[in-house]
Amino acid sequence: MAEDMVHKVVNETVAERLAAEALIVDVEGFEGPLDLLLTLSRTQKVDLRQISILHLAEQYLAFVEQARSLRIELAADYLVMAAWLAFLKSRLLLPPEPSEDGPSGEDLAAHLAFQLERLQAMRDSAARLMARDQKGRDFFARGHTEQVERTRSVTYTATLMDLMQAYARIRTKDEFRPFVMDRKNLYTMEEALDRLRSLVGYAGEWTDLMSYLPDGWELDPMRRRTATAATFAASLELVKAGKISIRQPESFAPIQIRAAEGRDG
Amino acid sequence: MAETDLPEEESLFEAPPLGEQERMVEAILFATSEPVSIADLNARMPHGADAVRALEGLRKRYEGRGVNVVRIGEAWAIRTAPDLGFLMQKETVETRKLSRAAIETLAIIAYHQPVTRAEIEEIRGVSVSRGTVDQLLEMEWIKFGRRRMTPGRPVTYVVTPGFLDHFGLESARDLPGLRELRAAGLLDNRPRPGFGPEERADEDEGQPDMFEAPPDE
Amino acid sequence: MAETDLPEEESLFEAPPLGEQERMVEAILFATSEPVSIADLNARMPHGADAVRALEGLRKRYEGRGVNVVRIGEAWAIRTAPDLGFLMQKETVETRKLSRAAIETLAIIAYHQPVTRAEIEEIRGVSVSRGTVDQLLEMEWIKFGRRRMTPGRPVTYVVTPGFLDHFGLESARDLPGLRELRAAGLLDNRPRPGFGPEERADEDEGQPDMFEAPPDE
Repeated sequence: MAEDMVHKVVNETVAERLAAEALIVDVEGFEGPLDLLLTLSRTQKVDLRQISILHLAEQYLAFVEQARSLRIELAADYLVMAAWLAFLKSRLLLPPEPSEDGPSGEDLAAHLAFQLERLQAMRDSAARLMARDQKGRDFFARGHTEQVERTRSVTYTATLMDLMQAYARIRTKDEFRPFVMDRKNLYTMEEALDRLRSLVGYAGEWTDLMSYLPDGWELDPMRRRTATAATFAASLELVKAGKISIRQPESFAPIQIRAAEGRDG
Repeated sequence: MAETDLPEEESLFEAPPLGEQERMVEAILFATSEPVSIADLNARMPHGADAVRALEGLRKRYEGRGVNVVRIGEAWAIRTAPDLGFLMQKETVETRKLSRAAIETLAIIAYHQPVTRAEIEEIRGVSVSRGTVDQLLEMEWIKFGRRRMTPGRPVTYVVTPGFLDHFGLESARDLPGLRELRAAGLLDNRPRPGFGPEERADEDEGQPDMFEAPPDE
Repeated sequence: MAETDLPEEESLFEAPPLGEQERMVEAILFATSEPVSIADLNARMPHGADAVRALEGLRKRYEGRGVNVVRIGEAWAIRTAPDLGFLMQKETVETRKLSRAAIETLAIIAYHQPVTRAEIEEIRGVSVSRGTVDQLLEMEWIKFGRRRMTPGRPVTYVVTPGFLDHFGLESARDLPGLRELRAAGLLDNRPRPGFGPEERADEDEGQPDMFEAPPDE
């Protein structure tokens, strides 16, 4: 890949041109510092596993220096890599300080070598992949495809967006929600009527309407509410039919009922 | 390659063997959308090849097979054997949008799986009809999961690989979370408190016993 | 779909003879240009048919012919023999030239999948432009994989069946040189010395900017 890079002659003087030729100047041709390092490493003419990282760091730093002297602007990441390589170089050259922790220069160098080898391996793999037989170029799919006849069967479908919107809708309280009775906790007027009819005949004296609530329903607030409402409505129904009398001594006092006088109840 | 117009027998280049010519005709007829004329075949094959003979061999080879080499006007093509036309009929099906109840139920199962019917009803706030669940089961988008180890041992529902496939998901965990839904403007309110999927594994109307919990996957 | 576990001979409907099943698979594969999954084949064939066995016979039958029966992931298709590509200039469609960045990114995804964008950038040593990934997604050669179970839950990329089809691969395991690369440790996710795999993005001791994890998507 480095081969098809443009070698740009930047300067006029012979000395500078010679210097420029020693390096591949066109930074534009590189895909980042790692790519540049990989290209520089080829000048060592050894297997990537044998490469001298110290030497490579020096080559890179020399390149950056040269680029500076030629007033070529380098992107920030090239400079960051230069700083890091300068640090690596010092670690490789100086004996490690006993107090210093962190990875050794050798560890860092080995990792850089690994990165270079891995990048090269991916480049090679990409080339091998693209060299494979490819559909539409080397082998071909069926040119004539048959229309499949329409038969009426229905399949249901939905998109991911439908799914997410549905979920969002459910989890959003202010959404309209169809009104549905909570059947388990609902005491209907019909039920209350049945119950009252069968009990009220025994009620010769005024008795609290609340005593006619079905067993257990007075415990849970929600159930007590629905049972009270249903029983009250049923009692009004029975008053209307003339079966019972109803009274409330004062506001918010208990409501009382009893069987209507002179009636068979 | 075929730079000369010399007749076959005088050709400097030997024609490929007949078997090879058959392969060539086979590939051309397969890959070309329109029927191909003899002249076209000859023009595309190497010099000295004889499309008529190769076609004859190929036609014999495909006799009685699932596809046949057929003549269409002045040209040739490979077509499905007429007796197998019925295989080409099943495919197109009318697609309809899932009902709102079904899509909501499906969404809850996808986000909360494994989830019992009672939990689905709690989250939706309405009861879930048997038909809705059956439809999703029939579409093979949901299936029965393990039974919940709670009183009544209610069955749970989970989504299937078919569901993931349809929605292009690698796993149900890849569904956007509530935070992402909210970021996308699909969700405004905070989730209702106390909605841990495990917290309310109790009341259920008791699933029919015929549904055995399948082994874990 | 073979929904029953009954042995074939106990089925109420007798499955067609294997030769007949081969014809059916042949017809279906010829009729479509896209790969057809085993499940689809079984769904379209009569009850009791066994597409896998039929395919095996059919594949042998087409060995060395002008067209071949090939496996693409979990699906099957008929494709022309690669050595006959020269006959097909007419059919060749000019494919968009992929950039070097796109080709490298594709190779990295294929060999390292599932792989996050940060990992691709770490391997290439440069940031991956949105356009490169978009182009590969649009070509349907890559798609989103599972999210990584690491902080931020980044999405991963994997290659698609369309990728396998285009490059004539049965599965991603058949990528050229995959085994050697793995043996050489070049597919390992080796953290930088002194950097745990997770905390890489925040520590900064001489860490070049280009390796910084990109914002999540």
